[in-house]
Amino acid sequence: MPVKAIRPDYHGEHRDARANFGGAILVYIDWDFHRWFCTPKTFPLPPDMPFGALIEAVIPEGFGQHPQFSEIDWGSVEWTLDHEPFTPDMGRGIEEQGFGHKCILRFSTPGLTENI
Amino acid sequence: MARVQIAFQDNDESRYIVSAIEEDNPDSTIHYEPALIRIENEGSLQINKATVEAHMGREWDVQSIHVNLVTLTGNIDEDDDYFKLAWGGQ
Amino acid sequence: MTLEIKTSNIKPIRNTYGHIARRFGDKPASRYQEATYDNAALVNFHYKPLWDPDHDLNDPRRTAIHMEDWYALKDPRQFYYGTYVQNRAQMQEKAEGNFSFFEKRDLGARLSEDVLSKCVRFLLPLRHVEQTANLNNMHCSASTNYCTALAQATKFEAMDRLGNAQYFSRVGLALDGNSGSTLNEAKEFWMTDSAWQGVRALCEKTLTVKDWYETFLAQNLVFDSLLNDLYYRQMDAWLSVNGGQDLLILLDFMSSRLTDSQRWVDSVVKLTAAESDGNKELVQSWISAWRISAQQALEPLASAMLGEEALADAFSALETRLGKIGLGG
Amino acid sequence: MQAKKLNVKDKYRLLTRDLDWEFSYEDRKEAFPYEEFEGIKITDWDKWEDPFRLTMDAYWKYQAEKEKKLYAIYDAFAQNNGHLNVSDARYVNALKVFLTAVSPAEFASSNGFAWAGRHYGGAGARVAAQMQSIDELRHYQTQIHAMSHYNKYFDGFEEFPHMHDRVWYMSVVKSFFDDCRSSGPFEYIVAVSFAFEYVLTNLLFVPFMSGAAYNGDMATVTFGFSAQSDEARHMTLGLEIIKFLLEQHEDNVPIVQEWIDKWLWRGYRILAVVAMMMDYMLPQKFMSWKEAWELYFEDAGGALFKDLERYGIKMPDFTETIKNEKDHISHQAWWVFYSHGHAAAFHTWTPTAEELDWLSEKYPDTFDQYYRPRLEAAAELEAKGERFYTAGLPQLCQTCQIPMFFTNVDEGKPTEIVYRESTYNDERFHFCSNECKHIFDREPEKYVHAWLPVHQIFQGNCGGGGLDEVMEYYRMGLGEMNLDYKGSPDEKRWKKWKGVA
Repeated sequence: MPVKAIRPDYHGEHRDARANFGGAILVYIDWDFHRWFCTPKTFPLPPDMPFGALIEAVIPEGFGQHPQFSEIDWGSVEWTLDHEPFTPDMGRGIEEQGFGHKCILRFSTPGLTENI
Repeated sequence: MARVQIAFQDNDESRYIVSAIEEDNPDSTIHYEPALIRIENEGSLQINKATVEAHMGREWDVQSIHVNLVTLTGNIDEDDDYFKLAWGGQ
Repeated sequence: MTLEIKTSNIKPIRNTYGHIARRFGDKPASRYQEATYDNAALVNFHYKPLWDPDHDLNDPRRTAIHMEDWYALKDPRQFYYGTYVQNRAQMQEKAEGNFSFFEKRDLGARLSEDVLSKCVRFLLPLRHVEQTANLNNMHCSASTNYCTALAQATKFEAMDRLGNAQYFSRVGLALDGNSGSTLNEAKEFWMTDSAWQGVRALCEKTLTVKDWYETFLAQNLVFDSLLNDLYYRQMDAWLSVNGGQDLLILLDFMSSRLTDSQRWVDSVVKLTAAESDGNKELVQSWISAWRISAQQALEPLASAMLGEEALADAFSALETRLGKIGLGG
Repeated sequence: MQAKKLNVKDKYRLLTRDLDWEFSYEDRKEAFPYEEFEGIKITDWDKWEDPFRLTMDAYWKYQAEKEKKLYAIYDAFAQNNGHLNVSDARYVNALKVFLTAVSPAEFASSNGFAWAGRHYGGAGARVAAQMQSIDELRHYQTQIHAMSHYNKYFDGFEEFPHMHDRVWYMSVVKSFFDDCRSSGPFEYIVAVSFAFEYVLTNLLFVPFMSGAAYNGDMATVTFGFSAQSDEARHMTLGLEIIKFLLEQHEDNVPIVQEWIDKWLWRGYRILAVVAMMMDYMLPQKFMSWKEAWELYFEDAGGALFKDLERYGIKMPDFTETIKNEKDHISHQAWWVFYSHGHAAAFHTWTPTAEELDWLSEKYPDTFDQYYRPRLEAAAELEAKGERFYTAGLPQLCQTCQIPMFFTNVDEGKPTEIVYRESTYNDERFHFCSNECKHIFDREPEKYVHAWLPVHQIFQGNCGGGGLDEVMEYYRMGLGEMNLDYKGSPDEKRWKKWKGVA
């Protein structure tokens, strides 16, 4: 159902269009069930950033404060990208692997689902 | 039927209004809460100018109810000599 | 724990809000200042209005007038809500006394047919004019949401004018024994009497103006100056010498309210015009245009009510007023 | 002539609606141009029932009486250093939230009603809206004046208008009122008068004021209840406008139902802050959020919707979700602010042992299992001098703009975030709930324009990318108005005033 406005050409700007982020794309990341972090977090990332760099630099910055973070076994982490199971390739860029502007990356760490 | 409610600031003037409500709506329940007095009744609740005046011993304008009112639920019917709250088609 | 509090321990850490301190210095501020200055939203609005996609929600561009600092247009009365209602409450108490005195003594019965008919034909239809002024000022209030100083003062003016409309209506009820018959007659004059049609057309026209500052000038300066002179000076004088003095006490609220309201309007217009040549030209061109419309609109009413010279007199009062605010000639 | 007695209704009609007339010289639509675009059909404004009948003279009289009482108390409060009588300085943080979030909203609402009160075609509705406009100005200004004294002794009040336009959580409230005000005149009044004032305002004001009374804050109790006395009129207007629209034309019913659903949801989302205030911010507690919700919404709101059934209006479907969320949202909202305590203009803290027990008692089904362990872990870190402030920036809901903290309680998974999503013009948008998604999907043309604080920071529109720059943009600084209550200047001053070490 289209908006009802005084003029038929009513339209707001897409304020968060990809072009507005200086070349970066927004990626939302959540560590599943770990509500020590109250929400998924937002990261502006270069689309050609290798997935490996995301694990090395981005995720620790966002989630390293959790007391269990150091216990994560990255080999057994289960990933989903936009809620579909996802197997990352550490060396390739994230956009190449299907990361779009405002995509959602979730990771779960079986065994580390303690409730804090 | 559903409950209507009305609440007043807890002060001297309100006490007269509340006692008038009690007299005219004997089934109503009165709750004294911090700084306010809340009155509930099934279906409807009526405040009559004559009763309030009898309690106060002086003239009382129904519209001056707004000075001490805190909240209410229900449809309002207001006239010179009464203020009524009710649910359902009037 | 009942330890004695040393008053020297409880000195304030600041005297007022940051935006007030930046404007007036960090010293105790008046309630008008805290209630008024720099507190309206100015940036980062979320959605385009469905009813006006070309502007932000709060947007100074809804008028062609430019001001470096819109808060320069403050209210000399320094009315914020509390002082405004308390001031008007005192005035209404007096008015209430006047009405009950009039009704109790049945002063209406002492008025001549001439005075009565003049009142019904010329005075009571003003309730519709006042309702127009209410809407025009509400338009200004809604459009000046970016500057509380203007949004509140225009809102107070709007509510005053609704009050005026209600007092005029009560004059009718005081004369017709609460039957409403005089109000019906007066409305008939408003709708069909040729003396009123110019004014009615002008009222309808002002209600279609979009630029709020133009509305403000047309209503509160041009139109009101002329009507005020016609009614609260000339008609007042006519009633005084024609046995209508008793009626005047019912108009006391309206005429005494004028003094403070005009002071505010004059101050706003004066400061706007003094801001820049561009503003001054714009203000003058709007005034000229609305003077012409008002001349045509008011001529039949003024002549029928007070005679040939009446409108010219009113215009010279407008001249004097414009001269005082630096817009003469 | 014997004056007959004129009853209130007839007199009021003559003094308001009879002032209007049929235009002859201009097209009435030019003067009232916004009445039709929303699709609402008004067949006869004469059917408008005036919800209350205050004329201006009575308005001035009664309002002046209220103002006189109110300012007398403010003066006494200031002269007697009334802030020293509050239960604890932590309490003042609830007031900071109130002044910075609620007060600018009152001004926005005052403006919305001025606009609506100028534009309705019917004089009765116009006058009612105008009176509410000036009332809302009153609430705005009496709040500023009530807080004025607190501002002199506590941090966090002083930049409220600046913050209202910029700070992330202020954006939640601002977007609500921007949404109302950018809507047409009928949606506006359904949103504010009905959904907000009639259904939800009791949950905002009454708990707040009772909380203030319990915590020794006379200034707030007084302005709150004094404002509520106007609120009763506003609620009456809300109910009247709904009945009027529904009775005017059957085509209005589905439109009004959509609006009721939308605005109740948006209003409810904002109340998460009130929930947290009640359960966490009042040192002396009187009622839990859950209890208040049951009393003021489930009970009173239930009666209202029962009354509206005859028009074909039904209780929104999402009330089941709200019911499920009532055991969770206050705890989740507090955790959002606690963990973002560096970016909030008020102090946060972990509850005392006594307070934790109160929460366990009030929320027996959820607190001990989900929330107590987290708060206890946070307290342990605090004790080690490692107070937790979360790094990075949260994901926000495109519609309500609240950080996406709401969890899947409908399916019994209270630690799993709810994700909803839409794609529009090739761009993706994320939501915290079905309802926020639905609101967006109805009018994506409008909601794509939302000013989402987190995204604005990353676009470089908030002073720069670093935390320091953003804090400067917010005028929040570091260590005075924000961070933990413990160790704050507020706490130090309070202890000094109270003579405790």
